[in-house]
Amino acid sequence: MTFLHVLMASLVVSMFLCLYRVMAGPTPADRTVSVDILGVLMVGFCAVLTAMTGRDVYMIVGVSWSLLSFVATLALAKHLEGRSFDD
Amino acid sequence: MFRVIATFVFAFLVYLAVTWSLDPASVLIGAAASLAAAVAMRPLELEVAPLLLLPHRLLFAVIYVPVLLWYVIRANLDVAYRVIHPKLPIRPGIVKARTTLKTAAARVLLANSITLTPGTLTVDLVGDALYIHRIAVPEKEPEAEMQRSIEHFEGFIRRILE
Amino acid sequence: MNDGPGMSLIVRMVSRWLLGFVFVYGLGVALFGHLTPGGGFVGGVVVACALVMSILAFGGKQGPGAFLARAVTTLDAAGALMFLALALFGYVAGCFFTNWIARGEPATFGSTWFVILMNVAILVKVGAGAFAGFLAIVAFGHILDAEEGRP
Amino acid sequence: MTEWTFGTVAAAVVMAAGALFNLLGCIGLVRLPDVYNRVQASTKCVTLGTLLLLTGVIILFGFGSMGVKALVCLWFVAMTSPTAAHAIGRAAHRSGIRLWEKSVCDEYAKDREGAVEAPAGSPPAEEVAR
Repeated sequence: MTFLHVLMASLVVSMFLCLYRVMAGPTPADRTVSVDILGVLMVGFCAVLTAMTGRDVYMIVGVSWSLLSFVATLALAKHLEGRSFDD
Repeated sequence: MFRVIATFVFAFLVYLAVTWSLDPASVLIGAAASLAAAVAMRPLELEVAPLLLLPHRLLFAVIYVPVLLWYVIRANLDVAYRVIHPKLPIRPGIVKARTTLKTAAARVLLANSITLTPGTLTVDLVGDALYIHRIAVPEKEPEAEMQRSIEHFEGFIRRILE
Repeated sequence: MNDGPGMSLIVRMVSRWLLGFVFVYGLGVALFGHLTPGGGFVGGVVVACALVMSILAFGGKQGPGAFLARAVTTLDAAGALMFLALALFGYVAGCFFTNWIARGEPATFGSTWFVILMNVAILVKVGAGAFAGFLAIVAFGHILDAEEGRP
Repeated sequence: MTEWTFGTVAAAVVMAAGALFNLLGCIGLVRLPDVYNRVQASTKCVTLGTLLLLTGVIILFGFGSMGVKALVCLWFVAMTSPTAAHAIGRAAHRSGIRLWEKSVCDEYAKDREGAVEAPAGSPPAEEVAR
């Protein structure tokens, strides 16, 4: 049980709070927000894993994840607006 | 032409940062790929990129980062206080503000800076009007107060991107 | 107030700033697949991601995504054929999938050009394939709209 | 992070602040009343928290192969996160989700009234608003 384990635990708690909003969100927009925030939290998780292991595996995962999360949010927002994807 | 060169420089820097290797073969392939990306991006009108290669604009961009960071940290402490306060002292609403910046890139940078700072979120950007959602609209003169806080950023952004 | 095709001005401008870097990043991840994590598949997904972002932000009629949307089946086939050709050339040196290009010094970029070329082939194949999947979803949505009489 | 030098202590403080901001942002996501306020709190706090975590990685390892990758990651997150928040807010407003009933003013709806009809395919406002 080190300092970094405590950081990881707090991040996991944050993720569960996000998941609560995904399940309970009254509107579709709430769910979209939570999914976006979940993606950014994963990038922070990758940073903690980098500090823990000292390997640059996780930084590449983090950049790719932030990109995928951004594109997913754009697609969900466009769908929410009621337009087709190639409009 | 300047646009292509500037985009090439930035893309090549990103390639070198990601690969972190000075092997001649890898550097050659990266240069070719960056050039291809820069030429392919030409119709997209990246008028910002050449401006960022000028030294005084780069200097202001470097100064802008800590200033923005200071505002962001203040914003976060404010929002965090409102979130953990048991009574939720919020007073939300969407206000309108006008910007004097001319180019689209500068306006977009202003909108993104606003989104990151004190209790404000840019909902839309139409012409020179910014529609800003605030978590706590002040009791009196909401528009004038918003206008004043925008002007702090406008000075910097004008020197960076216009 | 719906200003032209695509999404709002902010999204279009930020996509413009990011697109070129994302392409180069995907290529870098794929090229160094034999030394670092990543490889052809991850690079291909990142490139497909950039193309999808272009279509989402600028609409289906302009931007780099729209150009490549017409060539996507060709690129998909080209990636698969390049992979197969690299594998078949192994017969020159003995058997299927043999490294027929000379090996270099270990732990440098040029240690195995065979794997690097393989990764590039996978990048083209996966990038075009994932992008084609997205285009199929868009087309399917239009077909459903036409069947149910929505505009 | 086994031995405690000046660098590791600084990195630990920065990363702890980052994790704290992440937690506060997610508490805001659960507690606040409507979509726009949730976007506000969560985007700001979680973005700053993630940026601080990545800064901690840079402090810990210096500008080597890892620190530069963390810098690229930091730039990406700082660029994409506000844009995604803006896209969600705009789409939510256009799909007809109302502001919280205790909100003070809504200039955007006032200016949009009559300017454009509701986008095709979106459900009417009463159906979506809670």
